[in-house]
Amino acid sequence: MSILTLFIIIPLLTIVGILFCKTDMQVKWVSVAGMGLQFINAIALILLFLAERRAGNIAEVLFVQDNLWYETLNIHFHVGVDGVSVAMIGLTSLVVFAGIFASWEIKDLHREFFTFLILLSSGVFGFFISLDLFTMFLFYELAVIPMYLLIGIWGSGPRHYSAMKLTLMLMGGSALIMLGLIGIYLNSAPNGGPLTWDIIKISKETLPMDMQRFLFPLLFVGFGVLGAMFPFHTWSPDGHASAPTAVSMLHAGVLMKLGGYGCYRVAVFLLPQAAHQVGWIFLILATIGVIYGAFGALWQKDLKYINAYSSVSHCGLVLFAILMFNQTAMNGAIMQMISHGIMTALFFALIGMIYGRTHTRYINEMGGLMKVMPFLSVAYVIAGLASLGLPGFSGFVAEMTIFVGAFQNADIFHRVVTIIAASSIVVTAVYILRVVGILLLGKIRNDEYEQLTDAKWYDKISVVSLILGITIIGVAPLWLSDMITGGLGPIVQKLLAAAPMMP
Amino acid sequence: MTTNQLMFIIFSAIIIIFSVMTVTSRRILRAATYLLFVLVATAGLYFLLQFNFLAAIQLTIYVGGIVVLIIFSILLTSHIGDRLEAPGWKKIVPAILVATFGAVITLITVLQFDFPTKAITGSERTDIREIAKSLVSTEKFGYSLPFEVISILLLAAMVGAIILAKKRED
Amino acid sequence: MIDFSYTAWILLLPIFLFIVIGLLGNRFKPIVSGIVGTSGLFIIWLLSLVTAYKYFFVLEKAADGSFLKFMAFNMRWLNLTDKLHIDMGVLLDPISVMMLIVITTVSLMVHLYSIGYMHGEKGFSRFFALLSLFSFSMLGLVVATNIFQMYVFWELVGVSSYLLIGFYYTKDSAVAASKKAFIVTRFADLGFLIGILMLSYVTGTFDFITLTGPDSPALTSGQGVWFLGLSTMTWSMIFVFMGGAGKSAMFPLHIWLPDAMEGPTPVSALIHAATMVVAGVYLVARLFPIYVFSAPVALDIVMWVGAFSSIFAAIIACTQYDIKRVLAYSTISQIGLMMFGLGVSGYGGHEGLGYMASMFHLFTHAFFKALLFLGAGAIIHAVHSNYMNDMGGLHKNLPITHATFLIACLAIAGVPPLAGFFSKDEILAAGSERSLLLYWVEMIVSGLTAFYMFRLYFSIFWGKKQEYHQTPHEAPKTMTIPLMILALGALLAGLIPFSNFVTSDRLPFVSHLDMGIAIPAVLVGLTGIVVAAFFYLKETDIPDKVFKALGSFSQAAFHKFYIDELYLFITKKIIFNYISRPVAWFDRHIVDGAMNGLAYITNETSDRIKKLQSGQLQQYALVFISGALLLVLLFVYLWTS
Amino acid sequence: MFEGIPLHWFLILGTIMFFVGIYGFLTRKNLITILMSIELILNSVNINFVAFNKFLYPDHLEGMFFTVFIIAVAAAETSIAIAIIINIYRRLVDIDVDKMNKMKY
Repeated sequence: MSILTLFIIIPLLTIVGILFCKTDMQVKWVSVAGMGLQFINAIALILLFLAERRAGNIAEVLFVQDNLWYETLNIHFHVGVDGVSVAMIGLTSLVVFAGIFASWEIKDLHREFFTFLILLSSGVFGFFISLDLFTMFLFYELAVIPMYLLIGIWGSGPRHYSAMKLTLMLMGGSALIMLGLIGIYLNSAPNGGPLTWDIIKISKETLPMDMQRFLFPLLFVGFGVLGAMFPFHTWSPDGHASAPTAVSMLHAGVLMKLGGYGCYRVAVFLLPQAAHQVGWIFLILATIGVIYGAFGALWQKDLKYINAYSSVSHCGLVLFAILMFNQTAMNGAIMQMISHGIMTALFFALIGMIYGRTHTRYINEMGGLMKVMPFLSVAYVIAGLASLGLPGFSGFVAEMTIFVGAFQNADIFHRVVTIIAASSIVVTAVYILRVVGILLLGKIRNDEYEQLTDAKWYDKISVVSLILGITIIGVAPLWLSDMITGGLGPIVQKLLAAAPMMP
Repeated sequence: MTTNQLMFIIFSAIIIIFSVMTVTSRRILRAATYLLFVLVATAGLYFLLQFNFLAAIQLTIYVGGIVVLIIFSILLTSHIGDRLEAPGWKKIVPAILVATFGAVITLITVLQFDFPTKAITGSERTDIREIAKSLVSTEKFGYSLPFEVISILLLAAMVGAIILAKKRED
Repeated sequence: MIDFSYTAWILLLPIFLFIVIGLLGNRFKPIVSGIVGTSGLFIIWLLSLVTAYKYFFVLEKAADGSFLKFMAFNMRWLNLTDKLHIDMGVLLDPISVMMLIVITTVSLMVHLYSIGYMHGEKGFSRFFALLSLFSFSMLGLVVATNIFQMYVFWELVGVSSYLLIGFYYTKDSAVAASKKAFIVTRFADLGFLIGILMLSYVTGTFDFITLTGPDSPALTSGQGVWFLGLSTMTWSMIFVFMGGAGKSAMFPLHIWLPDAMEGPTPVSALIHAATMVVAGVYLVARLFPIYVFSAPVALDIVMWVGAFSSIFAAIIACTQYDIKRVLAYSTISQIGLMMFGLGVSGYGGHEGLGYMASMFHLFTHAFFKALLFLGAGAIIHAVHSNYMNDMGGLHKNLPITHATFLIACLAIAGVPPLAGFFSKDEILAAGSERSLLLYWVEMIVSGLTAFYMFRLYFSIFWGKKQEYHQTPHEAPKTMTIPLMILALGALLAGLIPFSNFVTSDRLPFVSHLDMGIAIPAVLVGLTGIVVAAFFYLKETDIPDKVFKALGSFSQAAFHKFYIDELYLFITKKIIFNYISRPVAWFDRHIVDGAMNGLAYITNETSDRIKKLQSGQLQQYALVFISGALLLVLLFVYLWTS
Repeated sequence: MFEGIPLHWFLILGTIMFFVGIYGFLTRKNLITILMSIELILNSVNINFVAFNKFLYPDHLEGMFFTVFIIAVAAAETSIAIAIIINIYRRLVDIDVDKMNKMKY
């Protein structure tokens, strides 16, 4: 059995463990144990992976396990990882681990909450390790559906509306994805032979051009919905605003990455010719998303809305980079996913903790929090600085890689969109500093806030682990970047091979 | 016109006239009575066609059973002498249209079709013994399976009717 | 060859200090942080001095006698493309070594000074942690081996500056000022980034040694006309200069610097006078060969922007009352002068006089401007006010501050033989060879400089006697000692034969004092002093009269030529109200409205359809029978194939 | 005994009776009268079965047996229907079919 299968087994065992728990405290600790184990497993995976690569193993994917589970449609449980997936798994385990601590003070129904949360995470893990399109889609759905319950039951504000909206829009995306995947399956053997869902096998083939042109928009839009692509991003502000802390963290931090990863792994990887042909449309949308999200965030007053729009901007950058079709930009895209994942999880964690104390998310009602909760405030400033791309944090590395990569496309169209997208870093600075200025600095506007307390130990674990994540990547990015670059080899070759077919 | 034709015309006239009266009468007990006439006339048709056994069944079950049941239920649910509310035009007009349209289509179809009628071989009366044999036979043209099915159905209907009609405990 | 790899510690030590003080500072008494920070910086200072000594005097020279330019230490940080990669390392050449000296010296003085100045402030150890962070960033910036490392540290100094300006975070004006500083420089950095991207795309490298070396790819590539008649290389250099202009507060990106004075005074001295704000000058100097050979148009822009900023800021400085703001405008003016020096310079030997002079001025300016700020800090410390109207006649109360302040004023006014005289004279000499108009402009600037500095000096230390709440008294030793050391620097720094060390082509040359320029310059300076004395030595109403006589011009100058208002208009009105707000509205109502509309339509349709299920049995039957009949009609009669 | 009567006559009779029943089914309000309409419909079908049996396949008894079964089913159906009707009447004190729309949507 491959180490990867553990990533699915551990959450499931944890859920079983939770079902046997008697008290809420036990539920929490079982969750912590399970997700801590998962985290350790992820680190072990990264180390093993690096060791394998260093030992000269140049297979496209490592730790493969392949079991047939539905013969009629040739569906396999086929798992394996390359550098990109390993990086995404590391991100997920970190965010989930922090998310458990961030939901320490969830109101009621602990058992159910943690069950769904961990179920969701197992879906995400399964998605990242799958090499079989069908199994991948299965896990994708597994990750999306619990979100409805998590927001609908434990959310705040207009939670039913938000949960419904989020789920419906994501389901709409899923429908497109399913069509696209079936389309790929039916065309997976253009030169005869049995049809297959296997990504690696399909990637060796060239699908018929007219099919590609039909399937690429389906898949890109389908995954783009989850990746908050303009104009399909509106579930994100409402959904995040209503979701409980840990769910926001997981959703923005990890689930939205499923979209980007899917665009990269399925849409672009399997349909490179179509990507070259119609990618420019989505590039325009992504660029709009980048700048639009930033400007949208500028005007918001609710902390979660600000962060949701900022996510739209940052995730737009991911799609933007993927559509640049070169190794550097794609590397940046993956790093941006990881960086944004940790960063935005940190943001949502902090917002949740602040909200738990002040019971408001409107920045105008708060002020001067630095004085009463220095730990949270400093962490917020760090998150903000990371978000606006300060060197030393992961955001800088990712953004710079993206921009340098994007600049390698020398035609005027790509130049213009790159400069537009790059200008978002200024707007980002504006809205981040606006929030920091109003929320944390200045005088305390509400006398009641003088009594508030700073972070508790579990808050601190959550926050510190995430900050360490962004800092380690930000200070020493080379290993990560090289690991991702290794995984990008096949896709870049495919794209290069596809390029001459451009009109 | 032979006697047969005359008999048929009389029976069918009764059937049609009383059918129409059954569905239009505004006194429900009268409607039930008209229905009785219709069913009796139908039995007459069966006699005409020499299905004596069938005619007997028609008389016993339909006339003796079903219609009596209907009349009982009428007595249970309505007051004698109550006139039914006349249906509104909104119901009558579409119903007449549909009925006429359907009748016309069916008649056209039926009349156009040339049925391969066999030569009628005089007065062959069906023997009750024969009926009984084929009813329980498992051979070709045997009806034991439908017979069993119907039995079960009747049993189920009986149980169902009792359950439904039973007064609730609450 | 001497091993210089220990210079990496110059970088590592401050960040280590930052982490230690930042994480553990609150566990101990505040003073411990101060002592740890200061002594740490002392070690760094020593290391820098040793490095400078070894570099200039011990290290062998290249074959042609020039100073070597080499990487003492370099490691891969991030791979980007096949060719492009970001390294982190230490580059040693004359200007970076000179900057090491400047930064560590001023920083050490400021550390020492801060122990006294910040005494008893809340967040004392935070202050020292941030100072360490700043020192780290600034040192990393100057020793950068490649332009991207420079950008990395460029951003870091920006954020340290942000954090330090907003040190008094409960004060709204400080918060606003820090935000403004960060955003304006961030905007400029966008230009820098685009410049870097273009430059690296064209040349395929970030590396300074490759870029500025004799075989630089910048010489050959990117020379074709690209946009508006200028080559790619020119555009990229203009963009890079935009970054430099932002950091160095050149017109029109200067607006953040005066506001940045909201930060604690030692911060103003360190960051906003001596070190960070000259990063732009340093950047242009670092890429100087590219500017000269590949993008002369961009260099002209540097010259014009520098010249304009210097006169512009000098005029405003004459009208301000907040002493720190006067000094801030003076800084802008002096940096403009440095930019001007670079802009008029050529490459190599005497051609490169402007370059040498600019670096020289940067060097001397660091001393006397830091001294002025620290002196101003001592004064503010004594009288608890920033406004010169609240001061007067302080020369008796604050003798040491007075003496050192006077030295700094004389130095900046260009009175021989103090530091400012030599460096300014060289810039003027270089300017006169290039453009007579701008030469005279700079002449006027130096007159104005003398005037406003002595306006400051006289109104603070002489002029009318003020009634103070409590008698101002001299600052403690930790504050006066740095003042004296810096005063010594301001006195003597000019005597260094700078052209022996720092030149455009790293070849020493001999520069002479040009009497034809020195004498008028000194005379102009003295005139300025005399006028200031005439106006402000005794309390008179002459200044008011002059101010009124100049009418709207002086009003405009007093209001800083309304640049702030213009910016406010653009940002608040246009960006906020006409872009961001409509975007938010558009998102809520159009994009989201479309999604909600979709849901609404679905809902509405189902609502309509569900009415068909009326529960009316006969209606169902009617529909069923009609349907069945229609099907019969259709299949039996109409659709008979 | 039925010489001289064409098959068509029976069919015409069945058709008319059937659609009269349909008309009643569509217009009557009282549940019992609707039940009676259904009986009419069933009866017309029976006539058809019997006639076809006699005219087309006089050697077999299919039509007759169908009729017998239909009568049996009709009896079962009527008994259940009346049980339901009485039940409804107990609850609503009315057996107007228009008011029986509780299970809509």
